[in-house]
Amino acid sequence: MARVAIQTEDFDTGAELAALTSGRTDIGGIGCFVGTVRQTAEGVALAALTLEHYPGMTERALEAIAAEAERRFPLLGCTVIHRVGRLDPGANVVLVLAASAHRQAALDATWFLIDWLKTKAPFWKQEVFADGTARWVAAREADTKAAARWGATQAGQEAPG
Amino acid sequence: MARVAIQTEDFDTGAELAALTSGRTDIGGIGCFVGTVRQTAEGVALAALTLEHYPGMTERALEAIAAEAERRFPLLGCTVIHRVGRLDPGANVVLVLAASAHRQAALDATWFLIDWLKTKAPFWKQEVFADGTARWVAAREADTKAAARWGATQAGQEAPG
Amino acid sequence: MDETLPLTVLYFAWLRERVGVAEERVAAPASARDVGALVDWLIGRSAGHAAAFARRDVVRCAVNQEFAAPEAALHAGDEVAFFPPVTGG
Amino acid sequence: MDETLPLTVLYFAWLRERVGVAEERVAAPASARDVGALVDWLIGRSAGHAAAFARRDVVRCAVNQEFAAPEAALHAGDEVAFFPPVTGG
Repeated sequence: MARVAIQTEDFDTGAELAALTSGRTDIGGIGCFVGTVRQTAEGVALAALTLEHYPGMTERALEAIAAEAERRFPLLGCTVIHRVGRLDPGANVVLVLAASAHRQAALDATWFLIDWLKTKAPFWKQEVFADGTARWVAAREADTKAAARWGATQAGQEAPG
Repeated sequence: MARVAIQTEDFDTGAELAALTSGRTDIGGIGCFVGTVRQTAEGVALAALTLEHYPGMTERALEAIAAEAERRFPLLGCTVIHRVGRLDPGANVVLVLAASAHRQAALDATWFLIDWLKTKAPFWKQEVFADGTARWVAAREADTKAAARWGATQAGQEAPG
Repeated sequence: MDETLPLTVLYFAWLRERVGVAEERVAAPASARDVGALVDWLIGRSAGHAAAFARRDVVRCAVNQEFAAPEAALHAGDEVAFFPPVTGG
Repeated sequence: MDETLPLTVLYFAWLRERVGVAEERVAAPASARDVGALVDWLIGRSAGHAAAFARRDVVRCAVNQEFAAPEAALHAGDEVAFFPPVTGG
Protein backbone atom coordinates (compact mmCIF):
# COMPACT_ATOMS: atom_id res chain seq x y z
CA MET A 1 0.00 0.00 0.00
CA ALA A 2 2.89 2.34 0.71
CA ARG A 3 4.70 4.17 -2.06
CA VAL A 4 8.44 4.43 -1.48
CA ALA A 5 10.94 6.12 -3.80
CA ILE A 6 14.57 7.20 -3.84
CA GLN A 7 15.38 9.63 -6.62
CA THR A 8 17.68 12.42 -7.74
CA GLU A 9 14.87 14.50 -9.26
CA ASP A 10 12.54 16.74 -7.26
CA PHE A 11 9.15 15.51 -6.08
CA ASP A 12 5.78 17.26 -6.54
CA THR A 13 3.99 17.26 -3.20
CA GLY A 14 0.64 18.26 -4.71
CA ALA A 15 0.82 15.45 -7.26
CA GLU A 16 1.80 12.92 -4.59
CA LEU A 17 -1.10 14.03 -2.39
CA ALA A 18 -3.47 13.66 -5.34
CA ALA A 19 -2.10 10.19 -6.16
CA LEU A 20 -2.60 9.11 -2.55
CA THR A 21 -6.15 10.43 -2.17
CA SER A 22 -7.85 10.82 -5.54
CA GLY A 23 -11.06 8.87 -5.96
CA ARG A 24 -11.12 7.94 -2.28
CA THR A 25 -13.83 8.90 0.16
CA ASP A 26 -12.66 6.90 3.18
CA ILE A 27 -9.84 9.31 4.09
CA GLY A 28 -10.51 12.00 6.70
CA GLY A 29 -7.03 13.44 7.10
CA ILE A 30 -3.59 13.44 5.52
CA GLY A 31 -0.48 14.32 7.49
CA CYS A 32 2.55 15.54 5.58
CA PHE A 33 6.13 16.53 6.23
CA VAL A 34 8.49 18.10 3.71
CA GLY A 35 12.17 18.41 4.64
CA THR A 36 14.21 21.05 2.81
CA VAL A 37 17.87 22.12 2.60
CA ARG A 38 18.65 25.03 4.91
CA GLN A 39 21.24 27.53 3.75
CA THR A 40 23.02 27.66 7.07
CA ALA A 41 24.73 24.87 9.01
CA GLU A 42 25.71 26.11 12.47
CA GLY A 43 26.34 29.63 11.23
CA VAL A 44 28.29 28.67 8.12
CA ALA A 45 26.69 29.17 4.68
CA LEU A 46 26.17 25.99 2.68
CA ALA A 47 26.80 25.80 -1.06
CA ALA A 48 24.95 22.49 -1.26
CA LEU A 49 24.12 19.26 0.47
CA THR A 50 25.20 15.94 -1.03
CA LEU A 51 23.17 12.88 -0.11
CA GLU A 52 24.70 9.42 -0.40
CA HIS A 53 22.74 6.22 0.13
CA TYR A 54 23.08 2.42 0.00
CA PRO A 55 21.22 1.30 -3.13
CA GLY A 56 19.14 -1.77 -2.41
CA MET A 57 19.25 -1.53 1.36
CA THR A 58 17.70 1.95 1.33
CA GLU A 59 14.62 0.76 -0.56
CA ARG A 60 14.27 -2.20 1.81
CA ALA A 61 14.67 0.03 4.85
CA LEU A 62 12.05 2.52 3.65
CA GLU A 63 9.63 -0.30 2.84
CA ALA A 64 10.17 -1.82 6.29
CA ILE A 65 9.63 1.55 7.98
CA ALA A 66 6.42 2.16 5.98
CA ALA A 67 5.20 -1.37 6.80
CA GLU A 68 5.86 -0.73 10.48
CA ALA A 69 3.85 2.53 10.31
CA GLU A 70 0.98 0.61 8.71
CA ARG A 71 1.20 -1.98 11.47
CA ARG A 72 1.12 0.64 14.24
CA PHE A 73 -1.46 3.08 12.84
CA PRO A 74 -4.77 2.60 10.98
CA LEU A 75 -3.43 4.03 7.72
CA LEU A 76 -5.22 4.17 4.38
CA GLY A 77 -1.97 4.77 2.53
CA CYS A 78 1.43 6.39 2.91
CA THR A 79 4.19 7.81 0.74
CA VAL A 80 7.89 8.23 1.47
CA ILE A 81 10.16 9.89 -1.10
CA HIS A 82 13.81 10.73 -0.42
CA ARG A 83 16.13 12.53 -2.79
CA VAL A 84 19.83 11.73 -3.24
CA GLY A 85 22.72 13.48 -4.96
CA ARG A 86 23.60 17.18 -4.84
CA LEU A 87 20.83 19.45 -3.52
CA ASP A 88 20.93 23.25 -3.42
CA PRO A 89 19.76 25.34 -0.46
CA GLY A 90 15.98 25.57 -0.51
CA ALA A 91 15.62 22.25 -2.36
CA ASN A 92 13.28 19.50 -1.21
CA VAL A 93 14.98 16.52 0.48
CA VAL A 94 12.26 14.28 1.83
CA LEU A 95 8.48 13.88 1.63
CA VAL A 96 6.32 11.88 4.02
CA LEU A 97 2.55 11.52 3.57
CA ALA A 98 0.20 9.46 5.76
CA ALA A 99 -3.55 9.15 5.19
CA SER A 100 -6.10 7.89 7.70
CA ALA A 101 -9.77 8.18 8.60
CA HIS A 102 -8.82 10.50 11.47
CA ARG A 103 -6.25 13.21 12.01
CA GLN A 104 -4.66 11.68 15.11
CA ALA A 105 -3.41 8.59 13.25
CA ALA A 106 -2.43 10.60 10.17
CA LEU A 107 -0.27 13.02 12.17
CA ASP A 108 1.14 10.36 14.52
CA ALA A 109 2.17 8.24 11.53
CA THR A 110 3.75 11.23 9.76
CA TRP A 111 5.85 11.94 12.80
CA PHE A 112 6.74 8.28 13.29
CA LEU A 113 7.81 7.91 9.64
CA ILE A 114 10.14 10.90 9.65
CA ASP A 115 11.63 9.99 13.07
CA TRP A 116 12.38 6.42 12.01
CA LEU A 117 13.59 7.42 8.57
CA LYS A 118 16.13 9.78 10.16
CA THR A 119 17.66 7.02 12.28
CA LYS A 120 17.05 3.76 10.38
CA ALA A 121 17.39 4.43 6.65
CA PRO A 122 20.92 4.37 5.18
CA PHE A 123 21.37 7.94 3.94
CA TRP A 124 24.38 10.14 4.69
CA LYS A 125 24.49 13.90 4.32
CA GLN A 126 27.60 15.84 3.38
CA GLU A 127 27.67 19.62 3.66
CA VAL A 128 29.52 21.34 0.82
CA PHE A 129 30.79 24.87 1.53
CA ALA A 130 31.48 27.81 -0.78
CA ASP A 131 35.27 27.24 -0.61
CA GLY A 132 34.85 23.69 -1.92
CA THR A 133 35.49 21.97 1.39
CA ALA A 134 32.99 19.40 2.58
CA ARG A 135 32.00 17.86 5.91
CA TRP A 136 29.98 14.75 6.72
CA VAL A 137 27.05 15.59 8.96
CA ALA A 138 27.26 13.88 12.37
CA ALA A 139 24.24 11.97 13.64
CA ARG A 140 22.22 14.03 16.11
CA GLU A 141 21.48 12.73 19.58
CA ALA A 142 18.13 14.54 19.37
CA ASP A 143 17.16 12.40 16.36
CA THR A 144 18.01 9.20 18.20
CA LYS A 145 15.90 10.34 21.16
CA ALA A 146 13.01 11.32 18.88
CA ALA A 147 13.06 7.85 17.31
CA ALA A 148 13.39 6.13 20.69
CA ARG A 149 10.08 7.53 21.96
CA TRP A 150 8.33 5.21 19.48
CA GLY A 151 9.69 2.21 21.38
CA ALA A 152 11.23 -1.02 20.16
CA THR A 153 12.33 -1.31 16.58
CA GLN A 154 10.99 -3.82 14.11
CA ALA A 155 12.45 -2.37 10.96
CA GLY A 156 16.07 -3.10 11.75
CA GLN A 157 18.25 -1.72 14.48
CA GLU A 158 21.56 -0.01 14.28
CA ALA A 159 24.33 -1.37 16.43
CA PRO A 160 28.04 -0.54 16.60
CA GLY A 161 30.03 -2.64 14.13
CA MET B 1 3.26 36.39 8.54
CA ALA B 2 0.43 33.88 8.58
CA ARG B 3 -1.89 33.44 5.63
CA VAL B 4 -5.49 32.78 6.66
CA ALA B 5 -8.41 32.22 4.30
CA ILE B 6 -12.04 31.11 4.39
CA GLN B 7 -13.41 30.19 0.99
CA THR B 8 -15.98 28.11 -0.87
CA GLU B 9 -13.55 27.06 -3.62
CA ASP B 10 -11.01 24.27 -3.30
CA PHE B 11 -7.40 24.97 -2.30
CA ASP B 12 -4.25 23.78 -4.05
CA THR B 13 -1.90 22.33 -1.42
CA GLY B 14 1.08 22.27 -3.79
CA ALA B 15 0.60 25.93 -4.71
CA GLU B 16 0.18 26.93 -1.05
CA LEU B 17 3.36 25.06 -0.13
CA ALA B 18 5.21 26.83 -2.95
CA ALA B 19 3.86 30.22 -1.84
CA LEU B 20 5.02 29.56 1.73
CA THR B 21 8.52 28.37 0.85
CA SER B 22 9.61 29.61 -2.57
CA GLY B 23 12.78 31.64 -2.61
CA ARG B 24 13.51 30.82 1.02
CA THR B 25 16.56 28.98 2.27
CA ASP B 26 16.00 29.34 6.02
CA ILE B 27 13.29 26.67 6.20
CA GLY B 28 14.27 23.11 7.13
CA GLY B 29 10.85 21.49 7.42
CA ILE B 30 7.21 22.08 6.63
CA GLY B 31 4.43 20.29 8.49
CA CYS B 32 1.09 19.94 6.77
CA PHE B 33 -2.37 18.62 7.51
CA VAL B 34 -5.19 18.27 4.99
CA GLY B 35 -8.66 17.41 6.28
CA THR B 36 -11.09 15.80 3.84
CA VAL B 37 -14.77 14.78 3.77
CA ARG B 38 -15.27 11.10 4.61
CA GLN B 39 -18.12 9.29 2.90
CA THR B 40 -19.31 7.59 6.03
CA ALA B 41 -20.54 9.10 9.30
CA GLU B 42 -20.96 6.38 11.93
CA GLY B 43 -21.90 3.79 9.34
CA VAL B 44 -24.34 5.97 7.39
CA ALA B 45 -23.39 7.16 3.89
CA LEU B 46 -23.08 10.92 3.49
CA ALA B 47 -24.33 12.76 0.42
CA ALA B 48 -22.41 15.88 1.43
CA LEU B 49 -21.17 18.01 4.29
CA THR B 50 -22.36 21.60 4.66
CA LEU B 51 -20.08 23.98 6.51
CA GLU B 52 -21.51 27.11 8.09
CA HIS B 53 -19.36 29.81 9.69
CA TYR B 54 -19.57 33.22 11.36
CA PRO B 55 -18.24 35.73 8.82
CA GLY B 56 -15.96 38.24 10.48
CA MET B 57 -15.43 36.31 13.69
CA THR B 58 -14.03 33.29 11.82
CA GLU B 59 -11.29 35.34 10.18
CA ARG B 60 -10.44 36.92 13.54
CA ALA B 61 -10.38 33.54 15.26
CA LEU B 62 -8.09 31.98 12.64
CA GLU B 63 -5.74 34.97 12.80
CA ALA B 64 -5.63 34.74 16.59
CA ILE B 65 -4.93 30.98 16.43
CA ALA B 66 -2.14 31.50 13.88
CA ALA B 67 -0.66 34.31 15.99
CA GLU B 68 -0.71 32.04 19.03
CA ALA B 69 1.11 29.31 17.04
CA GLU B 70 3.74 31.87 16.03
CA ARG B 71 4.11 32.91 19.68
CA ARG B 72 4.56 29.32 20.86
CA PHE B 73 6.76 27.88 18.11
CA PRO B 74 9.72 29.31 16.14
CA LEU B 75 7.80 29.46 12.86
CA LEU B 76 8.98 30.91 9.58
CA GLY B 77 5.44 31.09 8.23
CA CYS B 78 2.10 29.33 8.41
CA THR B 79 -1.05 28.94 6.34
CA VAL B 80 -4.59 28.07 7.43
CA ILE B 81 -7.34 27.68 4.81
CA HIS B 82 -10.84 26.45 5.64
CA ARG B 83 -13.60 25.83 3.13
CA VAL B 84 -17.30 26.58 3.75
CA GLY B 85 -20.51 25.68 1.92
CA ARG B 86 -21.50 22.31 0.48
CA LEU B 87 -18.64 19.80 0.15
CA ASP B 88 -18.86 16.38 -1.49
CA PRO B 89 -17.28 13.21 -0.05
CA GLY B 90 -13.57 13.20 -0.82
CA ALA B 91 -13.41 17.01 -0.99
CA ASN B 92 -10.80 19.04 0.87
CA VAL B 93 -12.07 20.85 3.98
CA VAL B 94 -9.07 22.35 5.73
CA LEU B 95 -5.37 22.96 5.10
CA VAL B 96 -2.75 23.74 7.72
CA LEU B 97 0.90 24.42 6.85
CA ALA B 98 3.67 25.36 9.30
CA ALA B 99 7.28 26.05 8.30
CA SER B 100 10.27 26.14 10.64
CA ALA B 101 14.02 25.63 10.66
CA HIS B 102 13.48 22.21 12.27
CA ARG B 103 10.91 19.43 11.97
CA GLN B 104 9.95 19.34 15.64
CA ALA B 105 8.54 22.88 15.63
CA ALA B 106 6.95 22.45 12.19
CA LEU B 107 5.08 19.30 13.21
CA ASP B 108 4.20 20.54 16.70
CA ALA B 109 2.76 23.74 15.24
CA THR B 110 0.78 21.83 12.59
CA TRP B 111 -0.78 19.72 15.29
CA PHE B 112 -1.44 22.72 17.53
CA LEU B 113 -3.10 24.65 14.70
CA ILE B 114 -5.52 21.89 13.73
CA ASP B 115 -6.35 21.08 17.38
CA TRP B 116 -7.14 24.69 18.23
CA LEU B 117 -8.96 25.33 14.96
CA LYS B 118 -11.27 22.39 15.70
CA THR B 119 -12.32 23.80 19.08
CA LYS B 120 -11.91 27.58 18.81
CA ALA B 121 -12.91 28.68 15.30
CA PRO B 122 -16.64 29.25 14.62
CA PHE B 123 -17.43 26.61 12.00
CA TRP B 124 -20.35 24.18 12.17
CA LYS B 125 -20.67 21.00 10.13
CA GLN B 126 -23.97 19.58 8.97
CA GLU B 127 -24.13 16.07 7.50
CA VAL B 128 -26.52 15.75 4.55
CA PHE B 129 -27.77 12.23 3.78
CA ALA B 130 -28.96 10.64 0.55
CA ASP B 131 -32.63 10.90 1.60
CA GLY B 132 -32.33 14.66 2.00
CA THR B 133 -32.30 14.66 5.79
CA ALA B 134 -29.54 16.50 7.58
CA ARG B 135 -27.94 16.42 11.01
CA TRP B 136 -25.69 18.90 12.78
CA VAL B 137 -22.45 17.27 13.88
CA ALA B 138 -22.01 17.22 17.65
CA ALA B 139 -18.75 18.48 19.13
CA ARG B 140 -16.42 15.63 20.01
CA GLU B 141 -15.05 15.22 23.50
CA ALA B 142 -11.84 13.88 21.92
CA ASP B 143 -11.33 17.19 20.11
CA THR B 144 -11.72 19.16 23.32
CA LYS B 145 -9.19 16.89 25.03
CA ALA B 146 -6.78 17.20 22.10
CA ALA B 147 -6.95 20.98 22.31
CA ALA B 148 -6.64 20.96 26.11
CA ARG B 149 -3.22 19.28 26.02
CA TRP B 150 -1.81 22.55 24.60
CA GLY B 151 -2.70 24.29 27.88
CA ALA B 152 -4.31 27.66 28.54
CA THR B 153 -6.00 29.45 25.71
CA GLN B 154 -5.02 32.88 24.46
CA ALA B 155 -7.07 32.98 21.29
CA GLY B 156 -10.50 33.06 22.93
CA GLN B 157 -12.19 30.50 25.07
CA GLU B 158 -15.54 28.91 24.66
CA ALA B 159 -17.86 29.02 27.65
CA PRO B 160 -21.51 28.06 28.02
CA GLY B 161 -23.78 30.99 27.11
CA MET C 1 -32.29 57.74 30.55
CA ASP C 2 -32.76 55.15 27.83
CA GLU C 3 -34.77 52.21 29.16
CA THR C 4 -33.67 49.76 26.43
CA LEU C 5 -30.44 48.19 25.13
CA PRO C 6 -30.24 48.08 21.31
CA LEU C 7 -28.41 44.87 20.27
CA THR C 8 -27.82 42.83 17.13
CA VAL C 9 -28.35 39.14 17.93
CA LEU C 10 -27.04 36.41 15.58
CA TYR C 11 -27.86 32.70 15.59
CA PHE C 12 -25.90 29.91 13.91
CA ALA C 13 -26.43 26.24 13.03
CA TRP C 14 -29.30 24.60 14.93
CA LEU C 15 -29.92 27.70 17.05
CA ARG C 16 -30.65 29.62 13.83
CA GLU C 17 -33.00 26.85 12.69
CA ARG C 18 -34.92 26.84 15.99
CA VAL C 19 -35.20 30.62 16.34
CA GLY C 20 -36.14 30.86 12.66
CA VAL C 21 -33.93 33.85 11.82
CA ALA C 22 -30.17 34.28 11.39
CA GLU C 23 -30.13 37.82 12.76
CA GLU C 24 -32.44 40.14 14.65
CA ARG C 25 -32.16 43.65 16.01
CA VAL C 26 -33.67 43.80 19.45
CA ALA C 27 -34.28 46.46 22.04
CA ALA C 28 -33.54 44.47 25.17
CA PRO C 29 -34.67 45.79 28.54
CA ALA C 30 -32.01 47.59 30.59
CA SER C 31 -32.07 44.59 32.95
CA ALA C 32 -30.31 42.51 30.23
CA ARG C 33 -26.96 43.80 31.29
CA ASP C 34 -25.06 40.58 30.74
CA VAL C 35 -25.24 37.57 28.39
CA GLY C 36 -27.09 35.37 30.88
CA ALA C 37 -29.76 38.03 31.51
CA LEU C 38 -30.15 38.55 27.75
CA VAL C 39 -30.81 34.82 27.30
CA ASP C 40 -33.44 34.99 30.10
CA TRP C 41 -35.20 37.70 28.13
CA LEU C 42 -34.78 36.13 24.64
CA ILE C 43 -36.42 32.88 25.85
CA GLY C 44 -39.68 34.78 26.36
CA ARG C 45 -39.77 36.15 22.82
CA SER C 46 -41.10 33.03 21.05
CA ALA C 47 -41.42 29.26 21.28
CA GLY C 48 -38.53 29.06 18.81
CA HIS C 49 -36.29 31.09 21.08
CA ALA C 50 -37.28 28.91 24.02
CA ALA C 51 -36.43 25.78 22.00
CA ALA C 52 -33.05 27.21 20.95
CA PHE C 53 -32.07 27.88 24.56
CA ALA C 54 -33.70 24.76 26.05
CA ARG C 55 -30.25 23.42 26.99
CA ARG C 56 -28.39 26.58 27.89
CA ASP C 57 -25.31 24.66 28.99
CA VAL C 58 -24.51 23.62 25.40
CA VAL C 59 -25.06 27.07 23.88
CA ARG C 60 -21.93 29.13 23.24
CA CYS C 61 -21.83 32.92 22.93
CA ALA C 62 -19.65 35.61 21.36
CA VAL C 63 -19.91 39.33 22.05
CA ASN C 64 -18.49 41.52 19.30
CA GLN C 65 -16.92 38.40 17.76
CA GLU C 66 -15.05 37.27 20.87
CA PHE C 67 -16.09 34.22 22.90
CA ALA C 68 -17.99 35.43 25.98
CA ALA C 69 -19.13 33.85 29.25
CA PRO C 70 -22.70 34.24 30.67
CA GLU C 71 -21.48 37.00 32.99
CA ALA C 72 -19.98 39.08 30.14
CA ALA C 73 -21.39 42.63 30.25
CA LEU C 74 -23.44 43.99 27.33
CA HIS C 75 -23.47 47.51 25.96
CA ALA C 76 -25.68 49.35 23.49
CA GLY C 77 -24.83 48.40 19.92
CA ASP C 78 -23.12 45.09 20.78
CA GLU C 79 -23.22 42.19 18.33
CA VAL C 80 -24.18 39.10 20.35
CA ALA C 81 -23.99 35.67 18.69
CA PHE C 82 -25.31 32.33 19.95
CA PHE C 83 -24.25 28.99 18.51
CA PRO C 84 -23.52 25.33 19.34
CA PRO C 85 -19.99 24.15 20.19
CA VAL C 86 -17.86 24.53 17.07
CA THR C 87 -17.20 21.56 14.79
CA GLY C 88 -14.86 22.76 12.04
CA GLY C 89 -11.57 21.32 10.90
CA MET D 1 37.49 -27.67 3.58
CA ASP D 2 37.65 -24.13 2.26
CA GLU D 3 40.06 -22.08 4.38
CA THR D 4 38.68 -18.68 3.27
CA LEU D 5 35.38 -16.80 3.36
CA PRO D 6 34.56 -14.95 0.14
CA LEU D 7 32.74 -11.69 0.98
CA THR D 8 31.74 -8.45 -0.72
CA VAL D 9 32.55 -5.52 1.55
CA LEU D 10 31.00 -2.08 0.98
CA TYR D 11 31.99 1.24 2.54
CA PHE D 12 29.90 4.42 2.67
CA ALA D 13 30.43 8.11 3.47
CA TRP D 14 33.66 8.81 5.40
CA LEU D 15 34.48 5.11 5.72
CA ARG D 16 34.57 4.91 1.91
CA GLU D 17 36.82 7.97 1.79
CA ARG D 18 39.25 6.53 4.34
CA VAL D 19 39.43 3.03 2.87
CA GLY D 20 39.72 4.52 -0.62
CA VAL D 21 37.27 2.17 -2.33
CA ALA D 22 33.48 1.82 -2.26
CA GLU D 23 33.51 -1.94 -2.67
CA GLU D 24 35.98 -4.78 -2.47
CA ARG D 25 35.77 -8.53 -2.82
CA VAL D 26 37.82 -10.19 -0.13
CA ALA D 27 38.74 -13.72 0.81
CA ALA D 28 38.61 -13.39 4.58
CA PRO D 29 40.22 -16.07 6.74
CA ALA D 30 37.87 -18.68 8.16
CA SER D 31 38.47 -17.10 11.57
CA ALA D 32 36.39 -14.08 10.45
CA ARG D 33 33.20 -15.84 11.38
CA ASP D 34 31.40 -12.75 12.67
CA VAL D 35 31.33 -9.01 11.96
CA GLY D 36 33.68 -8.14 14.81
CA ALA D 37 36.28 -10.69 13.69
CA LEU D 38 36.02 -9.42 10.10
CA VAL D 39 36.77 -5.87 11.29
CA ASP D 40 39.81 -7.20 13.20
CA TRP D 41 41.09 -8.66 9.94
CA LEU D 42 40.16 -5.69 7.70
CA ILE D 43 42.13 -3.30 9.95
CA GLY D 44 45.34 -5.09 8.98
CA ARG D 45 44.76 -4.69 5.24
CA SER D 46 45.92 -1.06 4.90
CA ALA D 47 46.47 2.19 6.76
CA GLY D 48 43.20 3.40 5.17
CA HIS D 49 41.27 0.48 6.64
CA ALA D 50 42.85 1.11 10.02
CA ALA D 51 41.82 4.78 9.84
CA ALA D 52 38.26 3.87 8.83
CA PHE D 53 37.86 1.59 11.84
CA ALA D 54 39.86 3.74 14.29
CA ARG D 55 36.68 4.39 16.29
CA ARG D 56 34.83 1.11 15.97
CA ASP D 57 32.07 2.20 18.34
CA VAL D 58 30.74 4.74 15.82
CA VAL D 59 30.87 2.37 12.82
CA ARG D 60 27.58 0.71 11.84
CA CYS D 61 27.26 -2.52 9.86
CA ALA D 62 24.74 -4.26 7.65
CA VAL D 63 24.95 -7.88 6.51
CA ASN D 64 22.98 -8.61 3.35
CA GLN D 65 21.33 -5.19 3.69
CA GLU D 66 20.05 -5.67 7.24
CA PHE D 67 21.56 -3.85 10.23
CA ALA D 68 23.89 -6.26 12.05
CA ALA D 69 25.63 -6.32 15.43
CA PRO D 70 29.37 -7.18 15.89
CA GLU D 71 28.42 -10.73 16.87
CA ALA D 72 26.38 -11.33 13.69
CA ALA D 73 27.61 -14.50 11.92
CA LEU D 74 29.08 -14.32 8.42
CA HIS D 75 28.71 -16.83 5.58
CA ALA D 76 30.38 -17.26 2.22
CA GLY D 77 28.99 -14.80 -0.31
CA ASP D 78 27.62 -12.31 2.24
CA GLU D 79 27.43 -8.61 1.40
CA VAL D 80 28.86 -6.75 4.40
CA ALA D 81 28.55 -2.95 4.55
CA PHE D 82 30.22 -0.50 6.94
CA PHE D 83 29.08 3.09 7.39
CA PRO D 84 28.66 5.94 9.89
CA PRO D 85 25.39 6.47 11.79
CA VAL D 86 22.76 7.48 9.25
CA THR D 87 21.85 11.16 8.72
CA GLY D 88 19.04 11.25 6.18
CA GLY D 89 15.66 12.93 6.39
